[in-house]
Amino acid sequence: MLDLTWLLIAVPLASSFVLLLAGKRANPWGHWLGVAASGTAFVVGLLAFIQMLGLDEHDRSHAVHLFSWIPGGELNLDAGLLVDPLSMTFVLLVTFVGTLIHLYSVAYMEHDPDRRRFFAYLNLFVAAMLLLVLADSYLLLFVGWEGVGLASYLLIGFWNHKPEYATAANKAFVVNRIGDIGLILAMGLMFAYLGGLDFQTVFAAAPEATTAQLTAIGLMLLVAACGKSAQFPLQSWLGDAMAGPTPVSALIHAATMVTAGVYLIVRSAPVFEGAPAAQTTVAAIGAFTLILGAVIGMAKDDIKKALAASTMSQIGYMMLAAGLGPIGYAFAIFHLVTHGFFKAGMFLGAGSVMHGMSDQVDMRRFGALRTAMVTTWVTFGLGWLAILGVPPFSGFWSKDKIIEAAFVGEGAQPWILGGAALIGAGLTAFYMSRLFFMTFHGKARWTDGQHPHESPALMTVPMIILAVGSAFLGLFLAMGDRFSTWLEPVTGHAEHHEPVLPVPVIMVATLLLVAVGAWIAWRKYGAADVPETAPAASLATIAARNDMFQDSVNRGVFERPGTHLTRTLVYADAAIVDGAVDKTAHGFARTGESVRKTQNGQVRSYALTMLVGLVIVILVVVQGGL
Amino acid sequence: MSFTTPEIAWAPLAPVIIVLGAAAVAILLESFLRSPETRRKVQLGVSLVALIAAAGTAIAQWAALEGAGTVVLDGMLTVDRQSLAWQVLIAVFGTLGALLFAARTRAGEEAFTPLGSVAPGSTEETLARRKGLQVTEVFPLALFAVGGMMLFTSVTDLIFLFVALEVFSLPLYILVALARRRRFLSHEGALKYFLLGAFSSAILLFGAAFLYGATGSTSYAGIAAGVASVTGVDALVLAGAVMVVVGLLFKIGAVPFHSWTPDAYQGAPTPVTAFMAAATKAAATAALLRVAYEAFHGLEWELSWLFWAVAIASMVLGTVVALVQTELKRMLAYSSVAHAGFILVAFAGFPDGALSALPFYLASYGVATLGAFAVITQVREKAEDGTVLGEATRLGQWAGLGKRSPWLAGAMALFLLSFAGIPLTAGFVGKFVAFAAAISEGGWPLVLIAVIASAAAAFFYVRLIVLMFLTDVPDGQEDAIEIDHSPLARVVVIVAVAAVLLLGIVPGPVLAAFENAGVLLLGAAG
Amino acid sequence: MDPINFVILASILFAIGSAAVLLRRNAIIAFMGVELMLNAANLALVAFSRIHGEIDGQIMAFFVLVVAAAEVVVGLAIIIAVFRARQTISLDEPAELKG
Amino acid sequence: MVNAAMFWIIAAITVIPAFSLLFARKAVHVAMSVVLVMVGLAAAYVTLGAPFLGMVQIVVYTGAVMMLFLFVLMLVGVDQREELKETIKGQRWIGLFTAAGLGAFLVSIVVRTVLPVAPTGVQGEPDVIAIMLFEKYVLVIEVLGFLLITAAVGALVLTHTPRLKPRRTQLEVQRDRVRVGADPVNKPMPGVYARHNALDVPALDPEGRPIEHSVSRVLKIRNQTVEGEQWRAQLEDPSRKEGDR
Repeated sequence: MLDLTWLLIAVPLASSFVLLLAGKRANPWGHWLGVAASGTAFVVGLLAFIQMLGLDEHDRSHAVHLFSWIPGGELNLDAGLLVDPLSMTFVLLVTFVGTLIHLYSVAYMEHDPDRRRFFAYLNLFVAAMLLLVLADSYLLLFVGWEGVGLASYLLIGFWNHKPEYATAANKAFVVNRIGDIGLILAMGLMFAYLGGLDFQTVFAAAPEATTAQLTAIGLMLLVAACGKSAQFPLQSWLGDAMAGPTPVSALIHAATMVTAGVYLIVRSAPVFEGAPAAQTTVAAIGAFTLILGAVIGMAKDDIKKALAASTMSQIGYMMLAAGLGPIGYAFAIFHLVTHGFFKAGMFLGAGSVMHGMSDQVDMRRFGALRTAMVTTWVTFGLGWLAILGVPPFSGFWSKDKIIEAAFVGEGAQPWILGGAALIGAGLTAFYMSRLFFMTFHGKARWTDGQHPHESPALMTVPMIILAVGSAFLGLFLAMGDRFSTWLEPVTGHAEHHEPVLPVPVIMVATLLLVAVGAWIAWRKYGAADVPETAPAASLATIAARNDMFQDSVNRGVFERPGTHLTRTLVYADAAIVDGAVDKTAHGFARTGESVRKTQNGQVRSYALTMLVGLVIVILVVVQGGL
Repeated sequence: MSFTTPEIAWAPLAPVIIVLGAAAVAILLESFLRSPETRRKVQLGVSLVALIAAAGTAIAQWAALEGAGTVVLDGMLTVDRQSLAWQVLIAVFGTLGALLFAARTRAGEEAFTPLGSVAPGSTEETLARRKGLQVTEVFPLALFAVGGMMLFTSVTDLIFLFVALEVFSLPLYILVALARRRRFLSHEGALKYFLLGAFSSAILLFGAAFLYGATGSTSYAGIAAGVASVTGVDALVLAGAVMVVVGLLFKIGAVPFHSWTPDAYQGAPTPVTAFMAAATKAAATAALLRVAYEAFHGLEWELSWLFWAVAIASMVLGTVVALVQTELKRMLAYSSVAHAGFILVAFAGFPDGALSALPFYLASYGVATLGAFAVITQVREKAEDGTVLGEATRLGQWAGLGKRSPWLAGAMALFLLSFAGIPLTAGFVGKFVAFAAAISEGGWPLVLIAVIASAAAAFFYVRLIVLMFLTDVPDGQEDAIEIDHSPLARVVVIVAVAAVLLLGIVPGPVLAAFENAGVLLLGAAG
Repeated sequence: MDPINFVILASILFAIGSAAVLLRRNAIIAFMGVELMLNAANLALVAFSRIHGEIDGQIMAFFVLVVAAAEVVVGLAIIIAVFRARQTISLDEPAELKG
Repeated sequence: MVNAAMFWIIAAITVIPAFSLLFARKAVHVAMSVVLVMVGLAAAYVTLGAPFLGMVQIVVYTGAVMMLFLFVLMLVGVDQREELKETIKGQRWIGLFTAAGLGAFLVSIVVRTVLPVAPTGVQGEPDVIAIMLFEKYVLVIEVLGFLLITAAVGALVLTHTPRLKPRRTQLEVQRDRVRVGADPVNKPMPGVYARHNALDVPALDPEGRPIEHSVSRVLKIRNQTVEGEQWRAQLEDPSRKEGDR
């Protein structure tokens, strides 16, 4: 079966083509073909996984040769797949969660006339994502990398009847391109310094390369990872990408594609081993983004955007772990898997809420949905407990390990990284609880004519399955260090290090912060009334609403500074990062316009341009050459 | 003084002879065949047969070639794998071009004016149209251009270089002036192209004169030897070399010698634009490769300035100006300027790899270009009374094309992705091998800029894709666009799509073939 | 006198010819400028031919002559076509293709 | 080595007329000046040991190419005067400066060059040229043939207009004329049968009535019918006899 792993890619790809080519004829059965393709991939992946389990630990890395791709010359590159525990983990995650989301989409997209096309794109995405994780060379990985970008682009813009959706799709593509430049440059550097692009050559040559070379490669890989995984400073597209249908957000922007950056970093471990500076940068970026994402999450009223910010923050945890070196790799991937389950589950829950609330996304218009949508409430609640890191749910097992690992090291680093991870846990508890309480608890703030109802079984079943995963997967995988042992052939054996604080202290501190965060959220959003419009930013307005806030201590200590910090950071995110993208584009356009004027239509001016050019080059070359 | 009959190795010249001979025969046919319709069919047949035969002969020679290749007539011309590779490419572009030349709209209109000599909008023009006249001379003219380009890729003598340059340029000047619609623009494009073309070829010639003066030879080998040995003429050699290179850069369309590109591309009938965008760039690149590697190898260090500066300027300017274009043909023209920059990146440091990378790059660029312009011929404006007008080349008119014709829009999107260098398209592999060649000789900063420029370029390619697929047809414009159906143009689109995908997914065989082309040229030239 | 002086003369004529292309709006005069540039190249070729004592330069000049004649035919044909359409041979008028 | 006096004469008759390309107003003047330049160049070729090329230069350039230029100039209207005032901002000065800079730089390059001059020059007699052309350069010659075909075809395509309407015979012309009711024969000339043959005196038909359209309209429009006034009056008033005057 391991030799048949190419089927994993081929089946969804073929199905995607069939759906695209068949046109309207495929409308009655197209979506089932999509589900079947994804399901087949899962079965193939599962069989291969079982076969792999039967192998000795050191034989679990299996190369599949496909064809000779770019032959001859210095760059002799074959297209091939690498099946090892790391890629197998991804295969199972992508195909399993993917299949559930396919299933969910059958119902969610039921009334869309273009449902068939949607499934074609979903299949295309699955194929590209599997290519990304199975590739045995950076170049082939890049093909998958661009493929998932393209598919996500098509899916974000799927509902193209609103211009801003197309803009969002465009922005996602462009920001991703910046990340792509990083990957291309990293490949160029590898080719120049390490003499190849396939993992085998690169990893074999990495120990011989100088630190500076490896640092350069590592930083370029980090740029790529930041673009794909929405890490600072390339995070801005993720929020906009929520314009796409919700299953897309669940699959691409929570469980799979956005974690490709983490995969890239972990996969490139041998490169980062030789480049401590790059590694520290990865951890720092992760730590910063996890706080930034959490803060943005506190300010969003759009349920999907709040979840997107949370994704950003959680991936920050993974990046932080990936930047810690061998002690963190396994936890990064572990958290990636559990996060894949609970975040996808929550996104599907959000979709279910929107389904029941006529596509309303403003949380200030929700409230008290727990009675109307019991299944959604329960499944979402399990996801919420998981992301909070409440034992014994999944998130506890993975996140707690990352926080512990962040406290390992010397000097100031463990305090900064560990502190960030710790504070992040508290913030996460606050904004996720805020989201949860605003949506399901408190008073109903529905707009007129809303009749919330539970979603059909086709939607709730995937949610239930994911919720079960959110609840127990972590425990199952953490028992006896199953997951770390499984990944050991790839990530290497991590020596045990003692954190700078005792482990129980960290654990208790984490849980305490989580409890405080959740409690504040309950006070403000669960027990108290939530205003139906967002409070305005100006101090005067807040003062005018003074009587609305009963707890003046709460306001003075937490609310006001919190609000301001939040607003400042969110504003900075919007103004600086988005602004930078927009301004760059604007600057390009302006330059273009002014250069364009030189093409004035006058042939004599053209001749003058040529002659001036000639005189300059002739002067420079002749005088410089002598 | 006595005359000795020169010994000419005719056999290696067979592809060129076939094309040029067919062109001459085709001119004769013009006077024997009376009916325009018959003429058109026969001319198309002759062109296709000749071009395919030429490509076939070149491939056969490739297979049969032993050793490095043949030097014809005392170094005037070298037929080796490098030149055969380019000849095949150009013959293929010519074949696809000829198909486009013959393509007609549903209403039976060609892309060319019925009569080149009458004033636009005059009664004579109407009469000529009514009589069903056709300028069937476009086929032999295109054959002449193809023949000239094939020579251009193989000549190893400055005299012959200049002559071949004119042989392929003159037909193009004429073809540009023959558009059926927007004839004022067509004339304008032709006039500008001609004047600037003549200007640049004069510069090339003056450079050739300097090189001859400095080294006493016009053959590349002689110049290379002269550069290495003769002293006291450094300035003369450098000035001559720069002027020759500038003349060729003009044809490639590199900044600041690019200004004809947008105007000629826009003004020309779209089939001509397609043909010349693909083939001229290939031929000029081939000639530049040969001149640079065979004649100016000793000047590599001095000329590197020129290549670096021009490459950067082309990439930046082409990209930046393409961003603000609203006319499709102009946008593609500026994108071709940027591509000229990418081509020149491979010249950084004169790496051996460029000899095999550039044929592949131009192959990928050429098929995508031909395909893209073929798609443009299929999207037409429609008047309110339902008559189909000229091509719809304003960007806004392409909004929602994905709904009108998903296939055509999909093909266009593929070509654009290939231009942008997205994986699994030919353009990606092309860029990859070209940049890899540059890196191997330390052209690092240049590749860095190239990568950033190509990422920025994705902006405007993607903008068109967004427009086609993610934007709705503007209200009230539902009937303003007609998707034409010309079987010949569709064939070109399909071939181009297949080529872009094949070269993108399994480039192996073609890359391996061009690998041979690179190694053997150096063997021949030393 | 050293024949290289003729090359100097050629350079001057070349510059004058190029200036004519830049400055003259009359298409025919601009075109004559190009012709002058070609002829300047010819003069340089012949002078170098004399310097090297080889005939190749003359042959090249001969070819240039033929090429220039052909180019003139095509160029004037285009100019006439433009004139028929616009009733002017000013180079400034056809300037709709721009930007 | 060449005669210095010869060089200076040639320099004068090439460079000075060449400046007309930049400054002369009338295109014909430019063309004639360029003819002079070409003749000067021919002289230079002869001086440099290329007599055949010199002759060809005169025949081809002054005799054919420049005449073609003149011909086209005549065709497009020889009196098309060009306003020398520059319309593109900066074009004139930047252009002149650049061209001058290019010239100066090229000259400086040539001056810097040290080239040994062959003691004996070549003599480009026709037979030498011919053998060279058809031995070493025979391929170029053959390719040039295609260039000439292209040029001819190009000129035809762009300028030749075939007969678009069927050619009409005299008989058809005549029939059409009768059909539209025009005069089957020539119109009478003014003054026919009249007493006076001034241009503004209408002809008389057989009945003695004036045929007004025999007088050119132009004369009436220009009010130039004064001279025949009295004859007209007489025609209009048949009572007045000739003898009355």
